[in-house]
Amino acid sequence: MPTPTTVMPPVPVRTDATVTTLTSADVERLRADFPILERTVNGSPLVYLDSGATSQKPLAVLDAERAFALHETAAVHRGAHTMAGEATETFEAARAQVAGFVGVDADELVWTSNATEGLNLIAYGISNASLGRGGDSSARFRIGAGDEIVVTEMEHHSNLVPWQELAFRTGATLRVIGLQDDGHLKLDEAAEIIGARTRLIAVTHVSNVLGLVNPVEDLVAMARRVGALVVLDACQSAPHMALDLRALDVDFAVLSGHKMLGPTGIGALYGRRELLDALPPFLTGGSMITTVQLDHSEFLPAPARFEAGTQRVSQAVALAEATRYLSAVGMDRIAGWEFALGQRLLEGIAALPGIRVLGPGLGEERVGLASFVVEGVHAHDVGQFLDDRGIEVRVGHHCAQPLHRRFGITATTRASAYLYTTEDEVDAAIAAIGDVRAFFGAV
Amino acid sequence: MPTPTTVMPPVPVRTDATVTTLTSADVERLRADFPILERTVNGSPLVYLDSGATSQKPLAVLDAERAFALHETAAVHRGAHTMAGEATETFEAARAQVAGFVGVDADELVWTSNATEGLNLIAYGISNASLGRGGDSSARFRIGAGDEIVVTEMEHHSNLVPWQELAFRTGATLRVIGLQDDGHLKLDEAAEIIGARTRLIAVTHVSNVLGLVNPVEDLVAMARRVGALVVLDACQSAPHMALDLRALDVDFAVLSGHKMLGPTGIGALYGRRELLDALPPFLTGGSMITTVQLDHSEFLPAPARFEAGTQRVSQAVALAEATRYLSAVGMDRIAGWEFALGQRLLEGIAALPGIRVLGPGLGEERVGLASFVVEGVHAHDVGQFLDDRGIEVRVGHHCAQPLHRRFGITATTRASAYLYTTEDEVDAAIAAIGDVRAFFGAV
Amino acid sequence: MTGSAALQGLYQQVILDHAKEKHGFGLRDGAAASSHQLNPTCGDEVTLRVHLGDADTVASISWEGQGCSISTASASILSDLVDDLPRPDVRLRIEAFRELMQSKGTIDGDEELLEDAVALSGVSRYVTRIKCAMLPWVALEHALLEADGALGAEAGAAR
Amino acid sequence: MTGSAALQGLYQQVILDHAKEKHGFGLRDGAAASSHQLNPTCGDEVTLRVHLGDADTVASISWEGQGCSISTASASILSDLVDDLPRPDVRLRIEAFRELMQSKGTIDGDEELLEDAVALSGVSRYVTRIKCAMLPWVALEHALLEADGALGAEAGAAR
Ligand SMILES: Cc1ncc(COP(=O)(O)O)c(C=O)c1O
Ligand SMILES: Cc1ncc(COP(=O)(O)O)c(C=O)c1O
Ligand code: FES
Ligand code: FES
Repeated sequence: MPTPTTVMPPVPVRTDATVTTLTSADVERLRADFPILERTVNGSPLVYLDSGATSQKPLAVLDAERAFALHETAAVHRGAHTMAGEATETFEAARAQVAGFVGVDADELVWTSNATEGLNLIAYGISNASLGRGGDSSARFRIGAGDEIVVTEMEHHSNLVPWQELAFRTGATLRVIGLQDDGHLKLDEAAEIIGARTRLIAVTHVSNVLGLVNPVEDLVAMARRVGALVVLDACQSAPHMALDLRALDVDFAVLSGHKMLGPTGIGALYGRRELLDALPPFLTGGSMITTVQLDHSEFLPAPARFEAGTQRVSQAVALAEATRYLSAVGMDRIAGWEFALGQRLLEGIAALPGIRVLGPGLGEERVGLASFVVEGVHAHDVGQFLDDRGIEVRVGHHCAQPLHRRFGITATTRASAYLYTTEDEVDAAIAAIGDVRAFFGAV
Repeated sequence: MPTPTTVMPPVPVRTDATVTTLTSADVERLRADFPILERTVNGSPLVYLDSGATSQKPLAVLDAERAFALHETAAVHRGAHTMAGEATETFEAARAQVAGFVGVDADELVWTSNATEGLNLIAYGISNASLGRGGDSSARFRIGAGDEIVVTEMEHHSNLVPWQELAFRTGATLRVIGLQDDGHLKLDEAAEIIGARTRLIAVTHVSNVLGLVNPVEDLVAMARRVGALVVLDACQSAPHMALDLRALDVDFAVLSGHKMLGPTGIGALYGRRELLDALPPFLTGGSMITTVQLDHSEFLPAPARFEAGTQRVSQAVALAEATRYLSAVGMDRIAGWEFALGQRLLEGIAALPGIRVLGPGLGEERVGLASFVVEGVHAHDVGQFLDDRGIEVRVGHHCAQPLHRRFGITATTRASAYLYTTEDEVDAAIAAIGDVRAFFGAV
Repeated sequence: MTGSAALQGLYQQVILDHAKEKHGFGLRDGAAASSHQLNPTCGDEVTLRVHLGDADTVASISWEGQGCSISTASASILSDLVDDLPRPDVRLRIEAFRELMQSKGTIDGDEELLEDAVALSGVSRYVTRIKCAMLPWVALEHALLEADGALGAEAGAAR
Repeated sequence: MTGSAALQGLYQQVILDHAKEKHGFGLRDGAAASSHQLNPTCGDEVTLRVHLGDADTVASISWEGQGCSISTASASILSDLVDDLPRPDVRLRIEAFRELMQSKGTIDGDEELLEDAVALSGVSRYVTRIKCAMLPWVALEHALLEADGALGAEAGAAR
């Protein structure tokens, strides 16, 4: 579906909105918003193919953040003076903007430091409920021995370790859905694992290593049948495709600002309203209470209940601007462009001798990234070789050791694109990858 | 003690370093670094007297943050490419800088979102130890029924509610040291409360309402006698005085960046090395692990163990710049200036009829803030009246309800100064406060 | 003159007077329902009781609490306003007042309907104070809902 | 030519050769102590055993593990270097190598002392790779400490 044609300044892309992909010319134009792309690395022009780790930030985002700091710095939700009022309005408008970007209401969106903290918030909220905190209204979250938490073998450590720890704290059992050789979830195994004991399923929307999109609808359906909660890790989908969390019908979701043109230090947690209101607090302290007695305290409703202490205000403002930028460019057109880049990358690398790409093959649904193994050359040496040509890719386990173990390897090289990535950059990467084995004498 | 004369650009203050206070001329000059101070509020020039809530940020800090984002954006501690290496070096240099600013080593400093998160980190680390996480090496942190956690009646909610919740989670008991009428801690009561059952004492260094400086040495001595840990809330001291946490000999301490010229979204936790290394993890996920198996994980040593997920990198860089700015101006000279401003404020307000100032009187050790009650006029109306003249002060309970209850009130008006506050601003506030009661017909 | 025109608009004399006189202050017995509301921004609270004439008329309200002059005046004004008023009319006035408060200064308020409460129209320009003015009105709204619940429950029990 | 001069400096031919030949690879029995080291940046690991001639001489090392060409070559080079070397000399070499790695390219390394290991000097310019080169050396350091501990304990037990 094409995005609306309402394009806000300072976004430069104004092409035919019926086309569901950016064009090379669009990308060339919007690259001007990312001055870092002009820098050189080791004497070569930068080819930034590590957006899966963290994205670059357009000037509009940096400007919004700086403008807020320069003109509106004041405590939010704590002051009554004019500047505090202004800052609070700006802060809450940012929340509404980001919530709207992922299809939910403002009061269902909690600011966090990053996606990792969002996932920990849910896990500790559940622990606290299991200890009796939150009383009867939180009883639905209580888990213990005999209950099961389900994850998948492709999860990022941030969507695995918090659940391991929750299992340790509560006595619940962690179950893991395995992967097919092409990287897809074993849905038959999922259907077996998800059952009466399942209380929660935590799954990533898009794999940060395989690039595939998980069948969230199927998993949600399985969860609904047994009354389990679904937690979606939207870290790698929110930046790259139009996202409607309400339509996906998940219970919780997390994202990270720094992967979607926003600054570091900010992320968001979505929680279905009635769940967020029922979950006991996680971080406690100032600004999340109504009454504090010496021996106990009463807490504000969500989202304030989960936002203890002074919030990441200028970062929220910047993230809101980032989502405005993305919407103005058009998420469907971004997704279209990145799909094409992903296919080009896949095709180019797969054609090279001695290279194995993880995940689904050509023509299948994928985002714009590819993780691969170069026969006879360690991923860090591959990365070093590419870096020498200014090509910045990620090497290692990408915070997904179990996934790598599943495929019998410890490390891969990952090239990941974003809306500002050009076809020439992809081609440069493919060419460089083609030279790796010769350099290391692996042919 | 005067600070060294090595002044780094772009700090403009270069006066005689043997003087332990800024002069009016110094302050006038450094105000140029804070363009927001030129703005108007409700048609009057801004008089910003809410730095106790959040401070304004100098251009150098905004520039450092933007420069990092513009030239060095890359994932830290996760990538091997050149940009990742550069970003990691910058990030770790920022840690060393901030650690040095408070007198500790880099590996004893953990980044957090704010002070509140730092306090929660300690509290949840202790809970997790109490549940057996961290095994034998964390056993020293285990607490339970019969153990006592000691706080004071003047604590900010952020240094009270996390300990209430820890008590609930573990069965430990919370004990509270009361206040004298002048706001000082009842040290005799402290000596009675702190005993064999005491496991931890959490206390603020400087009260955000009373402006007084607590006798940390005395409390540390009491804690040492019984083997209790001391957690220092340095939120209101780190911005305003030279701080040497090692010399203070506390076990943990927290601070918030946004109160000390830094951005929102960043704070720091100091932990004595052997304690930090022994504390079990709090937030879990990427970047804090060594090995992740499907059923359990192994964790990195501190500080990385406590930094799950992508860190607030550009904020750390900015906070480091803020501490550089503060050091270049000179913390002792800042403290001297603010002491004088505080005295001026106190003297001016106390001379007005029908006004009661909380905390110690003239001549006693205080930072540059005063919280007061205007007879017959609610604090929010006082604040509104001042706001009408562009004077931005904080009104309410300042996240310290128990303290206010102790003095039989629900709200106060607080004027708080910082290095950029002028005598004229203080005088303008005093004059305006003098007009409040007449306006509201309270005389 | 010590306050700007805007400030004088916020704190009109009638408001300062109500804040002192506090009509309806002091909780009275025999209420059909009550509500306790807290303003989380400041920690102020109001307890408000609704006294019914018959099931369809609010005879009066009585209230206690501590708050700023805006919330105190607002409770006092509300007390005058709902004196012996049919409940649909009370509801109408609450709605009209809410609309006024959310108007950001764009409307003046219907003096026929809201009487002295139009003096609070200046509050709508001060985003941080709207909750102050609304506090007693929200309490009344809740108390009426509670009264309905209680009546409903009784009616149900009687059936 | 497919790599810059800098890259060629990092991956000198002797390094690429050692990375393939892996001298000392394969754990052997009869070791006095061993150490397992992990590089948290990449997840690579090395297990290194130290075989003593007498208490004062390292006869040889044997090792296994997976890692990049730098860490593999470094282990192989180390294996050649400590062949039948008095322990103080081993310690001297570890220190010299650490200094070389931390030099950020400012020193070339003493070829008398470090032999082939000087070929790794280029690594010191690549902050993200220093841990790779150090990995086996740290493992040897730890293994020697462990050997001391074990000897110390034995000595204690014998007393
Ligand atoms: C004494 C004290 N402790 C803790 C805090 C909490 O700081 P933050 O909100 O930045 O977490 C504050 C400031 O609000 C404070 O003044
Ligand atoms: C799929 C996925 N989940 C979670 C994360 C964690 O995000 P963050 O480090 O921003 O918390 C990442 C990114 O690192 C990711 O790719
Ligand atoms: S300030 Fe509390 S009700 Fe107005
Ligand atoms: S990359 Fe793992 S040891 Fe070099």
